[in-house]
Amino acid sequence: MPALTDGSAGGGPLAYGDPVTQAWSNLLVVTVLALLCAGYGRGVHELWSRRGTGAVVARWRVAGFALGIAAVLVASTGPGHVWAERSFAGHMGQHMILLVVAGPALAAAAPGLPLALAAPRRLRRRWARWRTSTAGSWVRRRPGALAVLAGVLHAAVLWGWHLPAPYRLAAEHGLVHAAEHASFVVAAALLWSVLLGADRHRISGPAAVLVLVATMLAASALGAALTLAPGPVYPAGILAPHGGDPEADQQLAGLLMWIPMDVAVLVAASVVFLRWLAGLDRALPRASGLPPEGPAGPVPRGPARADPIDRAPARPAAGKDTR
Amino acid sequence: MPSSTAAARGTRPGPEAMASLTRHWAEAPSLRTWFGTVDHKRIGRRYLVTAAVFFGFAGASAVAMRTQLAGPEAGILSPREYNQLFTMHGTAMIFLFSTPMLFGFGNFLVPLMIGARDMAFPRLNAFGYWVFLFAGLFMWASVPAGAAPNGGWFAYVPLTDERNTPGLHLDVYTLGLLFLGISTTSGAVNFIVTALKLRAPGMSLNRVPVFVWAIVATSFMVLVALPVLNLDNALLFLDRRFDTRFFEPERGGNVLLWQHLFWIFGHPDVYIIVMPALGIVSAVLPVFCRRGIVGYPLIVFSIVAIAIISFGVWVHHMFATGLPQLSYGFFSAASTVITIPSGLQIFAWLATMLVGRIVVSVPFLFVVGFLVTFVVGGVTGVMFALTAFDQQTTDTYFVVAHFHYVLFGGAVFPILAGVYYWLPKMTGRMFSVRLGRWAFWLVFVGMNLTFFPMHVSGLLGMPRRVYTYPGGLGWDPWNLLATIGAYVVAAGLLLVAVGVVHALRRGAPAPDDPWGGDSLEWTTSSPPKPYNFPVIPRVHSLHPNWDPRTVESTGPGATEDRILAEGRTTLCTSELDGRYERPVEMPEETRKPLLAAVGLLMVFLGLLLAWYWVAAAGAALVIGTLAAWLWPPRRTPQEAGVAG
Amino acid sequence: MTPADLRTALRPAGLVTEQPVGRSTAWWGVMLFIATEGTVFAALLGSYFYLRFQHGVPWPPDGIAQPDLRLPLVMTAVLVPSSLPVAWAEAGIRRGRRWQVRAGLLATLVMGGTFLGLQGMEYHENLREYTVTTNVYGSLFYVITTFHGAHVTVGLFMVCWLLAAAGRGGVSARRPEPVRVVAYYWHFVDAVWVAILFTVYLSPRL
Amino acid sequence: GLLVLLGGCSGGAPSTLDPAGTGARRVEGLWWLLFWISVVVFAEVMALLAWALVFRRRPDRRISRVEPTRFVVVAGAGVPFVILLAAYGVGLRDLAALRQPESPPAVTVDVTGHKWWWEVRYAGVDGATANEIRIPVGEPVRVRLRTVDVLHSFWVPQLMPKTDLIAGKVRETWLRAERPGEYRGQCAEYCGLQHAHMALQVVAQPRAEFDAWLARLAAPAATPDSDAERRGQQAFLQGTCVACHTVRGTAATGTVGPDLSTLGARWSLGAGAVPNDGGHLGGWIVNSQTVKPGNAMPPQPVDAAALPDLIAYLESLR
Repeated sequence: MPALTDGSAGGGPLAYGDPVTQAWSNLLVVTVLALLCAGYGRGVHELWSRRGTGAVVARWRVAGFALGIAAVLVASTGPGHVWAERSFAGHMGQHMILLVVAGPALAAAAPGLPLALAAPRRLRRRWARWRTSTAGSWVRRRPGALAVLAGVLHAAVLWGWHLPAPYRLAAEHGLVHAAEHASFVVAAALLWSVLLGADRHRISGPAAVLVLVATMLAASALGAALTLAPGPVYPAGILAPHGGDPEADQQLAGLLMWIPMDVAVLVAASVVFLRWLAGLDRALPRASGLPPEGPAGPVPRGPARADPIDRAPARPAAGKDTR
Repeated sequence: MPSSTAAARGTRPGPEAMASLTRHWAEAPSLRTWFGTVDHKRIGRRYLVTAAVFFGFAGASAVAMRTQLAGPEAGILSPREYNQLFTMHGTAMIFLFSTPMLFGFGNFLVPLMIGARDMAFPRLNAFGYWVFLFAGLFMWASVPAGAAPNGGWFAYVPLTDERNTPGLHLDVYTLGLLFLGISTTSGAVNFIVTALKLRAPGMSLNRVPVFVWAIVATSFMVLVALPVLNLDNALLFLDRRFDTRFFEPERGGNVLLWQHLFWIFGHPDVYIIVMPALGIVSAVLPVFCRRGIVGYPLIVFSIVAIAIISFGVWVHHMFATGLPQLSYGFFSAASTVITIPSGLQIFAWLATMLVGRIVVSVPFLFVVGFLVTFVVGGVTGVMFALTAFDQQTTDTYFVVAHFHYVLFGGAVFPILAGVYYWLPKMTGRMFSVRLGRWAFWLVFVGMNLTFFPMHVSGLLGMPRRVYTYPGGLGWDPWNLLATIGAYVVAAGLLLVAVGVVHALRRGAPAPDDPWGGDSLEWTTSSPPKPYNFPVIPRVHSLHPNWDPRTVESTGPGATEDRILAEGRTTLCTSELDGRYERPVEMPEETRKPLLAAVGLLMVFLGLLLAWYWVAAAGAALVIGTLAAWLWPPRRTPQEAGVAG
Repeated sequence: MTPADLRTALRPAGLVTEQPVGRSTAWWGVMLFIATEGTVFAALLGSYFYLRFQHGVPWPPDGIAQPDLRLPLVMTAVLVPSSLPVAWAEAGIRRGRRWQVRAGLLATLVMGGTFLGLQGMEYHENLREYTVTTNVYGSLFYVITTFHGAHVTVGLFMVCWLLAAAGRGGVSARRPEPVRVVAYYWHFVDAVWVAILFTVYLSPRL
Repeated sequence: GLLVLLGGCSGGAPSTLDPAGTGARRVEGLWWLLFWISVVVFAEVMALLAWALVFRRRPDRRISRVEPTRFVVVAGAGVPFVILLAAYGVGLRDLAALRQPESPPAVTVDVTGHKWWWEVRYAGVDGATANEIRIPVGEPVRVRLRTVDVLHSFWVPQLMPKTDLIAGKVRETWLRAERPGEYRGQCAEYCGLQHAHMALQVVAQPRAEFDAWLARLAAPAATPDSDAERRGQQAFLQGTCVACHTVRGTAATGTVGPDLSTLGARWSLGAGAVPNDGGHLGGWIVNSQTVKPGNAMPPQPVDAAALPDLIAYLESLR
């Protein structure tokens, strides 16, 4: 199979930018991560010193943050980068770390509040003003709409960057590459925040399952397109850059796009759904499963007791927990 | 009986309220209302009867085919006839019998089970039925015309393109399925909205009967899967009629696109058929174990999980088409994983039986028959998930045996269980137990006699879809057995029909709750009044009919906001928790749905016969009818306030 | 705010509760309809990518030129902003301003009609080069765009219907449902166009 | 019971359980593994069902309030998961084994699917035959598959699982027969009116015999020996036959129907429709539509007197 597009890329492996831009983009990644760590750490420190360790931002959220940062580091500078240089499939593996590990972990970190706390006073004020403005409160009141937007963004980012031309562009320019990876992390974090993020961003269990599954289908379609393509989709130099069968590389890459996302979503959807159902059972019990004439056990009797459902929603009004 | 004790206390809505309810909901027994009814119970019964008739046609085709295959080189059917019959058998069983039959149950039962007075969109419901009827007639009419589809139910291109199959055969198929798709889609939307919005107050999602969950999950699958089939059929129709090139390799098209799209629909469709049937099992089985179902959250979870995973397994129908080896590993894994939720359900039922006290009645017999056959179909299903085995046995009689165990075992047995279980509620008559038991044993024995030998003939190398086979290959005895079995099944199913007619003619009047059921349909009269519930119940648990608090809520505890006797009204509640929101107006009988369906029939007939002006006229009729149908009624502000 | 409040806010049960204001049956109906229509488009565009990747290079095949972007961009500039007057009309009906509904819908009607006109112009150009029967690319191009055009047409029918109904006072602040349904559908038709622009016009270059 | 039945009745069947090829033997092993797993699982479920039906039916049974959720999860998901994982692993191993033979094939057969017969050619050999494939026993043979019309599926149950023939693509599979013999194969993908009559036969024979046969296939067809055959040849060449059929070394070079150069030696007529003997051949020539309705060969207006000669000629082509 000849080179797919114009063939101008030549046959040699792509170096993912020259060493200089490479170094610059590495520096950029590390700087941004360090800034994020500093901000998050400061915000959490402030919260914990005021309200006690583990308050407001739970410990597992902090652990999630650490995991997310570590995943980004591993993927973009550590071994992930080495795999990415070695083969297309390795590169997809790198993307999957960003999408399926780093994104969800950072979403679980609920970084909004700590980062806002750590931000300079002026920025904070402006942020608070926007939140209470019409636009801000519109967004705040509609976590569902946000979730759908996040899903669309996730699918768009995934498809957009993996089309041959943008992919090659990213592979050739270190900064574009960094932008690609940043957009993956942001899109994934936004998507998963509907499930793992701060409470006010979450949507109900069934809705989260729907959004996740729909996004998963879009990602699977890309995986399927790559896996099932009969010939190389990408220009020369991208598939199996260091020798080997380009088609096998592409197929493996397709499956790497396909399987981790599916597994992650299936597991997450299962957990969310079961947890939601269990929560519902606690709030509004299903009650005994025996017919009234059954000889065993007491059956709930008497006048209609107040069911929790008749009370006002248990949840405080939206926004109350946001200072 | 809980409902009779409530009646004895005499604290139902007052006589005026009852009179008002009757006035607003009753339908005069005229031909006009017969064509214009929007009552979900009548529509549901029509679905059931119509689907049963189509089942009869498709079953007769099967018997004819089995007769031809009883011995080698038989000449009872010509290959032309045989190929049309097996295509119509498959297509009708899948599209015109299973789904509509289960939608019929859903139509009748969902509003009753959730304590609503009708479906969310009653006119759309009527429209869906008429479209189903017309689409079914549209397809079956092609058989006497000699133009029935003949490309198999999965109609692989390029066999089905214009060059290889000229004539109307495949146009009937594509247009018929597109036509029918309108009905199925509208039904699915209706089910979801009904189940989400019209539940009785207090029926949070964890108190919804499993059958309703199954119907809702099925409907979601329909909404995602069916469009893909519709697209596939539309592309094939365009290729055939207008020379587009989607499936033409010489012009850049691709024949596997058809298979991908078909199976992206086709595999979820297996679950679209089986899942509501499993829902019926989950409704019937616990009642005869005198105990609520074990592991309700697990069953609901498995329903949702199946609905999701089923979209990831389509390639296991294409294991022999030469897709990348790597992808087989993935699809093989997904296909194996999907058996786990089914396993959860089976063991939940077994556990329910093991901790309950079993009453063996006719519906329960069919449930047992289901368990036995479905497990056989399940284990062979796992075999097909393994690519190497699939490549050897796909497209043989082994696969025919497998999917008949799944679909006959997994759908027909539950449907028959449902027929016997809800017959008293639907008709107000009890059936003859003796006839029922005979029917069960005939169907059960005949079914196994028909399909078990097919495993063997498949392993012995007999491919499917052959109109005849040579003698001396070791296939003869197994085919003869299968044919004998087919006649036994036919006799059993006839006995079911006889039983239903017998019940209608001679059956004893049914009590409101003959089985001591747990769900809300048993709190109504048999058959239910047009408004279903004089008082919309207040639900406190998963088993409202076993819960004195709910019974109380329709008696002395009835409140004005749940009686709603002024006007044709039912209740809207919140989607997840089932909180009381507001009453909503329900539309009255109208013949516009029928008119719109007639318009659609004109569209599809016009397209089929290339009378495009008829199609255009039909489209105009549809648009005009819809515009009039949806035209907002003029109301006084006060009235509008009530509805708003 | 006390720590207890925060704990309540952060506990997993936060997943259970829902907004106190429920959606109407009409909202659910139109959303599900849009979902299933959206799946048709997703499958259609998915088929485009499938056929393209299965076909290999060059794409478009048979010497057909890359799709010209100028007219489609103009069409986008006409169609996508047409969501704004609809949204404005929807905002109007909530305040009971019927004139606002009518003005918004009229603007949409004009924009949608222009879009269809431009699509006709584009067809006129393209038909000289290739038709729906030329090859799979031609089939895809015309079927996808025509299918979307048909949706625009249906949307315009709905807008006309709504204009007529609004004229008779069928919609009001208390009955905003028809306006909302039409608005959602129109937004959907717009969003689909963006996906088509990306798939049919941009992606061959990517 | 099933085993006995299978053993007793499979004589002469192209049975997947009587494998003679490397690929089919793999799958047979997989089948028995799956079969026994299935038997155990089925027996387990039936035992529970029977237990419930026997012991939980008495009216004095106390209904338990316990929710044996753990039992459901373990028995319904945990145990199946372990079993499935094991079966999946074995399945993957066998799939990998089916992918290619241990040694690269020396012989390549090109098989083309037609409605409704198989055209068979050998790479590097000029001649063609139909509905029969000869292979050297014990050696892997590459089979290249293509179709000129609709989808078919190449399946010889005793040798190898199926491979679909996809329009617009060339597919590949391989065969390796472990013992000499004749193995029936049949199209396994529904391909229209005469899908039932699209069989083929794979003949595995020792290398020497195979080589001899292949040489004969490449050579011109047998020349007529007797007068009857000569008259038959004349009738053949002057009739409509040549428009569609080839007989190598003569003026008949049609390509629509099967190459008839070795017709007399084939196992059947019409891809398994009828046995290959004089009577059936005559019937086939006069009106094959009564034998295999819908096939591409129209009824032939052959003189009743010339028919025996024509048959004699065609039978002599070996």
